[in-house]
Amino acid sequence: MDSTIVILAICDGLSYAALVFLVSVGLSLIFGVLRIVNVAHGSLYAYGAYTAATLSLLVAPVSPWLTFPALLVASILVGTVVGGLMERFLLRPVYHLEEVLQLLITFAVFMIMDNLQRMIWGVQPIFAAEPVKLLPNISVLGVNYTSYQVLVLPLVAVATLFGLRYFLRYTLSGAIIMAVTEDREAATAIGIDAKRVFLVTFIIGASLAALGGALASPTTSLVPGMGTDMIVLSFAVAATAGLGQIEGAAVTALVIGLARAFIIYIQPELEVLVPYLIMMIVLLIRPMGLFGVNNVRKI
Amino acid sequence: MIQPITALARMSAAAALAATLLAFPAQAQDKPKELKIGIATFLSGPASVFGVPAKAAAEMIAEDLNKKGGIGGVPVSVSFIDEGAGGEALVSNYRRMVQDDKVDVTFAAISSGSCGQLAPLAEDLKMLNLMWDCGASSILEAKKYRYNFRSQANGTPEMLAVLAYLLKTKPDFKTIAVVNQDYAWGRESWEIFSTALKVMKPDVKVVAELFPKFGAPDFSTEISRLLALKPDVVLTTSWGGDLDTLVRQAGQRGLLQQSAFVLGIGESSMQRLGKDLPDGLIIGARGDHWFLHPEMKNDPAFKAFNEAFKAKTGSWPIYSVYHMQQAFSAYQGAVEKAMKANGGKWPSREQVIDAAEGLEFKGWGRGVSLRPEDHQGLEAQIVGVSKTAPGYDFKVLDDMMIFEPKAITTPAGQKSVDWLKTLPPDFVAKLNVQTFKHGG
Amino acid sequence: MSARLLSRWAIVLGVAVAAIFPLVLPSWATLITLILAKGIVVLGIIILLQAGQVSFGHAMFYGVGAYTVAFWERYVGAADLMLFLLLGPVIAMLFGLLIGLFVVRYREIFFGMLNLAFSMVLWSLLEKLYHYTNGADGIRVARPALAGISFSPEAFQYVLLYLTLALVLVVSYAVQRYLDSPLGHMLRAIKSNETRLEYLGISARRILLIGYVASAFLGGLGGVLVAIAQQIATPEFAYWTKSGEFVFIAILGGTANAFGAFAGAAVFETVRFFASAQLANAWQLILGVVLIVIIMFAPNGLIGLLNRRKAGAPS
Amino acid sequence: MSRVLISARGLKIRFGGVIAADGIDLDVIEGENLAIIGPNGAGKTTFLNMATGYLRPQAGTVSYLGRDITALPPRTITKLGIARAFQIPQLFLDQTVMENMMIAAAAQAGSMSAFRHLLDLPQRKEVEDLLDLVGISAYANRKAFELPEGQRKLVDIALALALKPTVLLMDEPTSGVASAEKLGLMDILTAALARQKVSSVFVEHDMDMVERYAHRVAVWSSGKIQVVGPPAEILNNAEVRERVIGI
Repeated sequence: MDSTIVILAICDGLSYAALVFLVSVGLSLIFGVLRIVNVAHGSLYAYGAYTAATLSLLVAPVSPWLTFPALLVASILVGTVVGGLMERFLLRPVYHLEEVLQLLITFAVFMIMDNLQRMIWGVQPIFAAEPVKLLPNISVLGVNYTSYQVLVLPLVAVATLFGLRYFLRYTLSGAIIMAVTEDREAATAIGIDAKRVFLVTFIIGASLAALGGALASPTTSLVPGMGTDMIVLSFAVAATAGLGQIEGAAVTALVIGLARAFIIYIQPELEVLVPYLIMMIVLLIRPMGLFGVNNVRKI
Repeated sequence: MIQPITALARMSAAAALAATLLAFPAQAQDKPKELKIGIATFLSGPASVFGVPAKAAAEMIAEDLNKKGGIGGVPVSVSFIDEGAGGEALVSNYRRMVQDDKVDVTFAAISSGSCGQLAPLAEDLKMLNLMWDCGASSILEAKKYRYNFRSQANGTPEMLAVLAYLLKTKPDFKTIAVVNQDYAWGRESWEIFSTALKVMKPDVKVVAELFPKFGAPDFSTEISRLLALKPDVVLTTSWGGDLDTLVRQAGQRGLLQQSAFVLGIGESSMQRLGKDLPDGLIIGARGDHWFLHPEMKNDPAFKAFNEAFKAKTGSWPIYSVYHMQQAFSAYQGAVEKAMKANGGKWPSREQVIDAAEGLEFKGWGRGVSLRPEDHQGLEAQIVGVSKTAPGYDFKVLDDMMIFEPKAITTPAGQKSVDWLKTLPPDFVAKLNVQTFKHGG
Repeated sequence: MSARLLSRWAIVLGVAVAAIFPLVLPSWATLITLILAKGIVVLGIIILLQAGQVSFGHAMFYGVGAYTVAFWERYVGAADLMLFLLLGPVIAMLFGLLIGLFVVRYREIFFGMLNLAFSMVLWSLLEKLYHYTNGADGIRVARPALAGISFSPEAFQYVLLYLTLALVLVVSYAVQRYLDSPLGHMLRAIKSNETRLEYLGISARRILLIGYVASAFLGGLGGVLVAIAQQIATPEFAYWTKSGEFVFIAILGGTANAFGAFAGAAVFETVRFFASAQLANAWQLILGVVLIVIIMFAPNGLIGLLNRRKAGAPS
Repeated sequence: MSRVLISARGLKIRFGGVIAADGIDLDVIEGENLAIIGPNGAGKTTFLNMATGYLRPQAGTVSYLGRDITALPPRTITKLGIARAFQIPQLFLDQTVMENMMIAAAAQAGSMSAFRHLLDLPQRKEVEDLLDLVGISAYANRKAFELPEGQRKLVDIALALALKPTVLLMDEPTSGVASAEKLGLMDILTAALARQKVSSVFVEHDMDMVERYAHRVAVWSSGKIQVVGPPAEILNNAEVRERVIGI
């Protein structure tokens, strides 16, 4: 395998990893606090994408540059409205029930959202590529890349990573979220309002999923079922990283992104398998995931 | 288990009643009050880009047909089942359609997967079925059916026409790469294309065979690889969102400019891609139809049909719409032919089938015929290149060639791939076709 | 007690309806076969739920069962239905054993995730290895003979229905016995207190493995039946949404005992069947809402509802 | 001549900064009831965890009848004859008391059937007797989570007894039991132990209990066994009184 391929694969892997990271870190964050695996996370990704596209097409005539803020607005909108409503009215009532049932609720939401999506945006592919077109192409070893993919996406991902780190380490609400993540009982014992933390966290997580979708929207056709595969992929990343692990998600997303890119160059047939194989190997060796922590039950 | 089952019992008791009330046995002689047409099409999932327009077309055509007095004086009614609901629901619904709703004919289906699943079932249920859109030639080559017909061409002539066009217009390419969806059509179409290519141009080197996952959202890695490999020609028989994404991402990164692209069935994406589709790409129409068909475009009925469809759905018809029309024409043709044969009396299903064998009917192109030996449809193929045209905010077909079905369709009783291997190297040179300019 | 009695009547009635009903409406023979076959798979989910473990990849065994038939017919040749009914579950069981040895070391979400991963690997392979599996379109399954006799299509759908019905009765009985047995109770003990289980000298992993293999067996059996009823096996059989459906059905019916599986399957399939027939583009929506309503207002599922209303506390 | 059953040598374990055990040497002798007393968080429970394989000591060994069991998991150690009752009762909450007990009995008898009904196993009679003995037969068919704390405690101990152990390790058997019932409970318990010839170790805070029921007392504080001896002697040891009992 010559050096060209290596460099190209890295470029491709980066942009892919960036999207995967955004989605899976949201999933991971939510799990860390609510102890719920949100099956509807992929749908939030899809809604983020569709909403972003809709907004972009709306504002593009005014000024194409407005499409960039549109992406951001879309993700926050989806995260807050859809995510907020979902947590408040569908998850909050079932926190006292078994985990299985909570999981199933999100599965039901997935089915509903998937269906509504078809009703709202129809089945014809939607495409809003303004942001990509605005930025110039970059040539790497004579191969063209859109700077949107090799620069914007990775930068946003890195920014998000550090933003989250800062938020969780150095702000009060962040500290509270961390506290709940690390020890729910203790945190609630010292009088933290779990309800509020849950809501906020879920909205953040949902917004991240939506952001992933929004950022993907300029590069891809939006079609029914686009969220369905994303959810499983982000599961794999989150689990491999260790649920609730922010940095872990970043590293894992990178590993999976690069591995996938290389495989497409070397043995394209295996592409789809990569994330799951990596996940299984990691969990075989580290049951709690790369960065997960294992704590013994007190008796 | 009590509640659901009793509930279920109630529902279906009702259903049973309804069935008996509604059932008009389409036995010989006695003329039914209406002809029920059950249609399997994609109402959900990616392939609904074909299914939904086709559904609209079916409703439109049925309405229009009834205005004209229906088929053999009998009005038609259409009902639909969703191919997107998954294999199980599809089969169950098909059974319901046939056994409870007692439809007189079924049009099934779009995906070769569904056809492969429903054709044997139709045979079991002795139900006349027109495979109205699915392209896999193998279905009718592997097994001899009585109740199943294909009212349009299949993958072999479609690919062969595209290849012929490529060889006629860009004869001297050395390398080719393929990017197809990873499912039957993507694989089969490439098998047909590459087999024929090997025969006619053995020196061409295949530099990459990429089969990204069906519905893949992102092809940037595949594109990088092609940009690095610099093949002379890139073939893709993808469709729907996959094709849109591929073309746009390739366009954004200059791949469309670097290599000559062949979009095997790209006609269905042209209106969506708009200006993102550059000029000069080779595009197949999956048959002898195109809303600006060079021989038909001045036919008032044809124009009216297209206008009406545009008014109803907001876009011009794509091939699945014309295939739906062909299914209706085929059925109408068969019934009326059978009636004639039956001395004007209403024909039985078996008589309709006998009539269908060897039937010649007209869709919105040159005539189509149903080959008696294997029930394959014989239909011409239009291939052209994309071109900017005044009055349209998307690219249209130019330099169109219409390939007659005879030469490019696998003879009855042969398997496509074996037949392709027997083609002479000068096959394409021997094909003489007319070329039509857009608007010319 | 009367809850038990009630369930008895429920079974009798259910069996009666399943047996007689299709004679009225032939097209229902296959649908009811599907309901029963899926119920068998869901039994497997219910077994795992006893231990508090939810597998989001259980469809893989369903897929293994289906493809056992498909591959056998494709590479070995036609065979008797009896052989398939034996072969499918056994091979699924072997898969279950292999994968089980790995996944029973994990609990809750990790258990679910790993099962998911394994099923996705199987699914990807079925999709990708086109030349062996025919990819996404799947492999057609021919109608097999039963005990050497080959039937007409019409006759066969009834043969399959009654055969399935018989199998349902057998496996339901076996599963109920299993759940009441020491092994079954130890399985439930994993859910409530694994530590104590270990301090009784019992290996929770082994107990769970037994349950896992049993559920794999049931998954395989269901897969064989559905593949034959549908006359096709596709990668969809192993896709994660399918696993979701099975868990869905389990919760819908109620996990308290074996009958919930079939109650759930009946409701699920009927709703989907009618929904996709009447309002083709809203059936997921409807099912989703049904699920939410059930979870919020009847967390014990339909069976639980039944017992609660008619006989107080669920057994 | 009574044997040494469990023998711990040089057990060391620390959690972060806290040194729970810093070279523990302790023997459990056949036929005795050994009480372990000491301030809260001194590491008494940690000792039970290490002795039953729930925790691995960072140094030192635990042996049972001369066999090194330091590295063995709880279930293996349990099978060898060391049963354990917990400070917080560890029950199968959504199963009935009878089912809880029958599971233990089945485990003890190694009857791992998948077809026989749990409640029809031959061990049923013994279990009923055991429930009588501990005085909770009345609760036999109640789900464990329905029981008051005190009764759960009894079930927890009964579960351990159903295993017919050689040694029973108990973590504050009377905590959570109403003080009026404590004596009753301990009488029943010690009687049962005596009848079944079960030696026992119990961690205890209530010095009356220790005085009444222990044959030997080990004082555990700051990670070490300060002193071991007969209750009378230990409980009157001034240092112990002031450092452990706090008088």
